Amino acid sequence: MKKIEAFIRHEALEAIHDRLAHMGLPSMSVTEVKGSGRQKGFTESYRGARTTVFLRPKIKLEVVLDDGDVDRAVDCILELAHTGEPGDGKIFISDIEEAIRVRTGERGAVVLEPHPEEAPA
Amino acid sequence: MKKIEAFIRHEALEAIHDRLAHMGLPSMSVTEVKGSGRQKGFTESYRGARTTVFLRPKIKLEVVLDDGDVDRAVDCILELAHTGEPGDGKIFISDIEEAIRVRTGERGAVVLEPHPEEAPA
Amino acid sequence: MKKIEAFIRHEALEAIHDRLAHMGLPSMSVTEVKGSGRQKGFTESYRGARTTVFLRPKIKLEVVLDDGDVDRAVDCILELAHTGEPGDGKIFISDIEEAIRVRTGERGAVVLEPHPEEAPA
Amino acid sequence: MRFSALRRVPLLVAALLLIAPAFAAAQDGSELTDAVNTLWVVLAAVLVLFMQAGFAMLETGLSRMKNAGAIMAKTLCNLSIALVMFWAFGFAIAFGDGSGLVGSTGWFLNGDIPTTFAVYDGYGVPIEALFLFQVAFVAVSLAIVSGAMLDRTKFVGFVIFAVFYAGLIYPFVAHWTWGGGWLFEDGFLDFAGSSIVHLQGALAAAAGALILGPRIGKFRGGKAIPIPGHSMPLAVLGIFILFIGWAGFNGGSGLAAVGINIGDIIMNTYLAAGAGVIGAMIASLWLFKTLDVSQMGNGAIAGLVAITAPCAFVDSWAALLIGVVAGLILPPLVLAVEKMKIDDPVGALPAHGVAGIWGTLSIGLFAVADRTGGAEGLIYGGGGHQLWVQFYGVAATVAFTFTASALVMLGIKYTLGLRLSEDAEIAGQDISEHGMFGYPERFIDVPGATSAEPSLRPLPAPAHAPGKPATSPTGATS
Amino acid sequence: MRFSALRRVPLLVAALLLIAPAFAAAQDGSELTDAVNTLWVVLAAVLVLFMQAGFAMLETGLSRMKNAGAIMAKTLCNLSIALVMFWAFGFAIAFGDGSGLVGSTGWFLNGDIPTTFAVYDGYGVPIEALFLFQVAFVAVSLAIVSGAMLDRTKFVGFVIFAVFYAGLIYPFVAHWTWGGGWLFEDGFLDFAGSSIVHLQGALAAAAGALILGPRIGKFRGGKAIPIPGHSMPLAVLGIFILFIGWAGFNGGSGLAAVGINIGDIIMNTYLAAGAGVIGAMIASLWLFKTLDVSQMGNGAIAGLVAITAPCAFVDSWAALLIGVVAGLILPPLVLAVEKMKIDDPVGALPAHGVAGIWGTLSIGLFAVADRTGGAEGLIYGGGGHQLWVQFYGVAATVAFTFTASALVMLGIKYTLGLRLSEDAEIAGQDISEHGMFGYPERFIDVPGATSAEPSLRPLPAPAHAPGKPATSPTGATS
Amino acid sequence: MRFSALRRVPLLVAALLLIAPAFAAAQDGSELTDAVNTLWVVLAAVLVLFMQAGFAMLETGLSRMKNAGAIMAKTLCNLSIALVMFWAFGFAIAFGDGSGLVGSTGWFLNGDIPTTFAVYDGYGVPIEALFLFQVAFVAVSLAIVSGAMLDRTKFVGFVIFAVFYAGLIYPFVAHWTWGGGWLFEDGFLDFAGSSIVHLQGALAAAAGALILGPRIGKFRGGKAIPIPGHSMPLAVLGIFILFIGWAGFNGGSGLAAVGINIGDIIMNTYLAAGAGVIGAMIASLWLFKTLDVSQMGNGAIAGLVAITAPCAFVDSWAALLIGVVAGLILPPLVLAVEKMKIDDPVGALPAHGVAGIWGTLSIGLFAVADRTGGAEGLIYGGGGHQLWVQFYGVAATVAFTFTASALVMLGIKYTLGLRLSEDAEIAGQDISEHGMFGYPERFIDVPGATSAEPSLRPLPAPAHAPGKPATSPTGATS
Ligand SMILES: Nc1ncnc2c1ncn2[C@@H]1O[C@H](COP(=O)(O)OP(=O)(O)O)[C@@H](O)[C@H]1O
Ligand SMILES: Nc1ncnc2c1ncn2[C@@H]1O[C@H](COP(=O)(O)OP(=O)(O)O)[C@@H](O)[C@H]1O
Ligand SMILES: Nc1ncnc2c1ncn2[C@@H]1O[C@H](COP(=O)(O)OP(=O)(O)O)[C@@H](O)[C@H]1O
Repeated sequence: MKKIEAFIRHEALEAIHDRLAHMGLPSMSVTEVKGSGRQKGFTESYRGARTTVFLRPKIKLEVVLDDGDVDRAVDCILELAHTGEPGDGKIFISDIEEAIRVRTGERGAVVLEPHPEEAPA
Repeated sequence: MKKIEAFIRHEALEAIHDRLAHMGLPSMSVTEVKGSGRQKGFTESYRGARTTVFLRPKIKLEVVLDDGDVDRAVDCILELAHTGEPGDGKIFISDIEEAIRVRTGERGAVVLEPHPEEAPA
Repeated sequence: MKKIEAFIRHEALEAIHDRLAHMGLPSMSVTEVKGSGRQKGFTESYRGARTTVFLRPKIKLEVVLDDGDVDRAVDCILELAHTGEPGDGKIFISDIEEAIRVRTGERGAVVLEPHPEEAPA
Repeated sequence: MRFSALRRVPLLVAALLLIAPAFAAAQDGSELTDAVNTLWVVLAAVLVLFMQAGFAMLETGLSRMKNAGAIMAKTLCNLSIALVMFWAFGFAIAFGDGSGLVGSTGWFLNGDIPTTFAVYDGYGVPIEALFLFQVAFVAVSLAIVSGAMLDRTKFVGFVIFAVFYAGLIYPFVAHWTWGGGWLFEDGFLDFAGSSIVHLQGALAAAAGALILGPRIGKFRGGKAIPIPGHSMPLAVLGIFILFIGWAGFNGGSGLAAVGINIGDIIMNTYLAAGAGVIGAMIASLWLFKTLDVSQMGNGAIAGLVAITAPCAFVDSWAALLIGVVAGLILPPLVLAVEKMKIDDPVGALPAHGVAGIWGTLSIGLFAVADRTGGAEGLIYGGGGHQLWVQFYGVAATVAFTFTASALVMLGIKYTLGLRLSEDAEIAGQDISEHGMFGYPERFIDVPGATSAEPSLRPLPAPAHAPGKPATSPTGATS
Repeated sequence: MRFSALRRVPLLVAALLLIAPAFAAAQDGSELTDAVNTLWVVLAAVLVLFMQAGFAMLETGLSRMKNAGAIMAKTLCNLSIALVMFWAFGFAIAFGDGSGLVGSTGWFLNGDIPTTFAVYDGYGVPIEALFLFQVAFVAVSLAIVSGAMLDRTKFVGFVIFAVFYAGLIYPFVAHWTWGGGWLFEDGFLDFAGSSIVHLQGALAAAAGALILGPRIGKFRGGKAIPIPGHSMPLAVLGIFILFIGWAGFNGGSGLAAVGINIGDIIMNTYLAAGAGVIGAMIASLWLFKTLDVSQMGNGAIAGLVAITAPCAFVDSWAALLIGVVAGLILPPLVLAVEKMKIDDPVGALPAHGVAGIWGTLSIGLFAVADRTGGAEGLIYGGGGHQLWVQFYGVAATVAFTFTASALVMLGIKYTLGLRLSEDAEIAGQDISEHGMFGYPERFIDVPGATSAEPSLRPLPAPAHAPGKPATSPTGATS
Repeated sequence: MRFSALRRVPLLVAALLLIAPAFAAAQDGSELTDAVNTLWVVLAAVLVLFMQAGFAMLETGLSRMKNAGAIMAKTLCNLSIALVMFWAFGFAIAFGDGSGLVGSTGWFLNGDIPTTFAVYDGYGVPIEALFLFQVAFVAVSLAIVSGAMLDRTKFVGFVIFAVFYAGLIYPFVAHWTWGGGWLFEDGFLDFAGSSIVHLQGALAAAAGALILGPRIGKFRGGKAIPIPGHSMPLAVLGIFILFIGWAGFNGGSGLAAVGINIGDIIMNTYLAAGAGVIGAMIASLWLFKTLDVSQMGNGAIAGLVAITAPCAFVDSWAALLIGVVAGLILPPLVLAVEKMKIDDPVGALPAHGVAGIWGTLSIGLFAVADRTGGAEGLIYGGGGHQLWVQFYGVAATVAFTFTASALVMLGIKYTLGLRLSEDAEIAGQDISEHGMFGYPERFIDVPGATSAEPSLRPLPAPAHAPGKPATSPTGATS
């Protein structure tokens, strides 16, 4: 089982969530973070004192998936989060040893089974 | 060493924190996240325009533990976060290669040693 | 590739960010979390009802690096986050299997290459 | 334009409880004097109506973020109901001519002062201005009721109670006192309404709090869990607005600017407010070991509520004393209310209820003969008569208003339902009853670009999105 | 001190549209009467100026956090421009003597009332007090315009429009009506400005919204995406402040407290406001199935705007009717505006535009002869004449103000540019145009210690930091 | 009721600095005239008291979230102390009869106007109304002091200073000028208190800022680190409330509505405010390259403070000039203050100090003879005499108030301690001194269900929790 951690722009979130839900992968978690990278900071001036702020509001998207679903999920995120400007973000993938559903106590890959793909409207 | 990442409801946090502290595992980190899963979204209407919001406020609990403490910690979370309704959340376990205490520079499992269990009041 | 997760005090962030950027490692993500550990809680009283609050605002710093840069980054954080008081925080290191840059689609360690170290001013 | 063409010499006026003897002489009945008095009554009404914003800020500041929007909707709606119901029925019951118990003329404000609203004859103030002034008091009383029923009352349930309260319950007691009813005949004194406005509000609030029960999570294992509000700045902004409004509340209750020393009345009011804050600070430090901001604010309210009845009848040192006592007893009362397992989010019962009783009774102690036109307080050797009248006036109000309110609320409870469902209360009234969060960006951060990213091209519409997903809600995805 | 030494018997006054016949008799021209009238006009001006705080809170409450600071700056700046421009030019055009179309005397408020501002002769109120009162109305109208252009208008662009609006566009229509111009000659009635202040504001707002286009992300795939504000408490605090200000807005428009029943005017005003809230609640429940808090608030505004023109001319039952209709039509209108792809963040077009028209026309229906000194509404058998005058008065205002505003805005668009750049709009006006977030701790949490850590020693300056990094911004690291 | 039975012809009045010559004629001593004047003085007092809410919002908006609650508590407490101390001692020292230096009659407001407070003889306004008006000014001055000592002053430390300031320091200078003391004898003019209220406040603030030193993290490596506030909406709401309050502040200082053109005074006041905003915008654009919202707000304050002394003595063009200069010099002064390593969170020193001096001196330049009853400004050929009197009046105030305040503060510093401990300052004053956060849900999100979860059953009490944990705090777990 794998965890995808994607640092993306706020604007990309809604499209990615709907596309993943549509692909049968509705379960994910989203966190407000502040990130810095190659994107240049913006200047902030308060009563004459100027500071360059490097930390920008970003969204951290965490999706834990069965190994089989990782590639199509990563492609979906790459496609919808891309604007071509610095600050588009990065995706990191790491291993998950165990997954448990609190409601039923189920363990293992069954917890991450995707729903059948919705028929297109 | 292992990291437990538990996505749970706000209401469960206080009980879990107190029980874990009581079990000698007081060290943890809590983050406000928004999650979506099988739980149905709620409808929000603003001046007639209706949208279904899928992302619900959840708590992400992160506890890094020595391998020996993982099972009793997971059981504690499972017991106290359970309501039987969709949206109870999920627990993921991943491997941690190194742990360092900033105050002393100590490294390894010693950093994660649980306190002796408090005697019951 | 490795991920450094450091739970530190708010005050340490600015210095760490500037030092890491100076070392050619500007890319990082910062999250507001609330943590509990050996640091004693503080008492809060509202209309006579007193509660001890154990969860204190902390900063979670996440930096994904190539294996070679981990040690100097950890040393930098250890040095700048240290005050010697309980609550200084902890650093956890875990393995990252894949890293992808959204803007270009590049994959692997190249995504995490540090910039050349800026010449001191 | 309803100008009472003929102005009888205001014989009745001199005996009226409200007006110091000097007043009669000043009313030379001139057009200009009436205009000046009317101007002050209208301005005072505006100041008291502004207290709705004060209550809205105080209540939302002291409750959770997830109920912020609902409190705003409720306060707006209460004000509207008070305006319409009091115009239609309430004013007639309160100030129309009728028996000692209830007025019965002047529905929909029809009729002239001397014939339909005899109690107001001789003031020279048009009936519309008097209505504005009195309806503002009804809205204040209603806002006190909702203060103790926050976060767990159905919107529609409270609307129905508001209709009964503004149309029926409040006007009854108003008739007994200001309307020239039986309590007025017995010499009961309450210049600006410690009992009529504040005590009544607190009694209905108590009925509500008891019938509703506490909020989820307020009491666990017999202990009161502190549920702090979400913004002290908003709460204390509310308290400052109430502080300013009280100048009209007390200063305007003489219904005149000519012949009454409104400066003296308002000075007494604000000295008591200052003393209330200092009293609450001392008690809070002594009891809680900290200077609890919400208690200091409520101390100001308690001081103001207590001085409301005696403000025109006592000397300034007495005003200070009344205020400091109201402030001192507030924190212990808050603890007592919580001990009795009553959930009172903004502390309405101590600040309006007990302080209201203390203020009304204090007339019996500190009233100065030449200010009340006769009645003298105990300490001036006036004997216990006035105190006794004040006492049974309070007792009558407690009995009537608590029972009437409880009956109406129980009626609502067993028909439409008064309490919010558990889910709705936990999710917060904003989203469950109003479909929208009071602080939208706090709970949802998706719609519309919200990231502060100076250098970002708008996202190209996803060119090759597979067919429109069946389940996508309206408008969520192109 | 400009006291009009000689006071001619106010012949002109009797005919004036504003003043009920009774007024002439009361003005016995005494020094004291003038002082009382002046006091009320000044207090009314203060109440209407306070509405700037109301609009600032309403607008920021209903828009995103990233634009909160910019709205504050804009409102402050609008008020300053209105003050200076109306003092210099606007007042002369509006209330100076001149043709039926435009006034041309009294620039920089120079000149005495009988000679330069004949329209104000006989009121006994000094010109400075009248200026204060009228400039407050200009500022209200200007705030309405910016309400529909939120989040996407360049600061400097709106400043230039404000100069033209306060100096030229508004004063023209004011001259036609209150300035004794051609519409006044035709018997057009508008007591406090439903058309002159609110309709004009909404027309300029419509021009702005059309020229600017919607905010990024507002319409996607033909659907209107809800962009909720960020704080209902602030928005409804704004509405309560507007509610209080309206007592001066309508009550003060008679420019006198002696001889006018200001209580009646303000009672009508507040009955209509209450009815507006109730109307909007009913429509919101019926259309949206929820009690939308922002709609209830706008319902109060719609009721207040509608009663502004007829407040002194109609009976209280008519005031309630005018208010409830204004409230009922609001929610459907908001949907219609969104259907027409017009992005109107605070609902200015329905609440000020349509309600303004409805209020102005309602005089033609419900005007009571002895209140207007002659003109009678349709339902009293006064025939359609007055309604026809009201109609073409509104038509003239719509034609003039929309075109004039559109021309000025297009001029700005093709010179300095009216709309914010995409980046600036997405990042929020605060950081892009004012260099600082409206809610700094929401977007940056770094500078200065912000963590709540009772037991923390200040960080030792990093002793052996390698040489000062070249790229570090000023002041970021020691 | 203290009506001065016999009203001597107000000989003294004509010479009084405050009153334009026309005033004497108007005071025909009638009961009604007195009532109208008293009504305006009381309303003005209410407007100035409302400025406490303005300062509370401005100060909390411009400081960090972790100190929001403490500022509310401080402002409430300051107002209460001012009320009680000025009633007991301050008023007697300021306005009681006595030497040129200090008044010594009328402690606890005992005594009649002609015998104890001769300076107020002839106005016809009861002493209580005058007290209300003057105490509001003390509270404003006190709020300015705390503005520069935010986030790092012990609550109890400031309380003690407030007692000395309201009871002793402020009353002294008030006696020299308004109390008929030596500066008044020399012909020193200050209509509404640029020097007495604002300059004094800024001087005490400067003493405090110097003795306390900067906040932790404000200056690092010789650079001033910007510590932005947390809410521009609240800050600018505060500025609008101050703007409205200033109508009473300046307009009421003539202590009469009859015979004084209060419209002219308030028009001058608001023209200067508008000019102040425009001046600050220009300077901010030029110096900082951005339209800093907090500077624009402070520009309005600087304009208002500057016009406070000359508002009744200058023509409107001069009012605009005084305002624009005050606005222009504000941003550079803010930089200068930061360069001098003084930490002034809300910019009190430039906005109240320097603008106060400029306003007081401007009388020497622009005073119009027939407005001041004699004294003429430099530009009208009145020579430098008035300017010289204004100058040494300011100098005397600077010397006295700065030293007196510094002495008292040092006294406090070396006994109880004036500055917060490092830990308390870093954790924020709310939690360390008041035991509760100003924004509870921002710092703790645990108690009570806060998640917006419409479909959640309440958690079953953990049935088999092992024995009650010893360390669990009271109430945390059942
Ligand atoms: N190595 C990293 N570790 C943690 N977060 C990162 C890392 N690199 C990027 N991020 C996150 O991704 C966001 C975008 O990174 P950035 O470097 O600007 O993108 P790009 O490299 O495509 O220009 C950052 O704001 C940060 O939140
Ligand atoms: N695969 C996942 N990856 C990341 N977060 C998840 C995942 N599954 C669930 N979550 C988190 O857990 C919360 C509850 O998930 P949900 O699917 O509603 O629970 P259940 O599956 O028991 O009904 C979600 O809101 C989300 O925050
Ligand atoms: N085992 C852990 N798992 C997750 N977070 C932790 C853990 N230990 C510490 N933390 C984080 O680090 C912060 C400081 O921990 P604390 O135990 O007070 O430091 P120390 O052990 O040096 O006294 C905590 O507030 C918490 O956010």
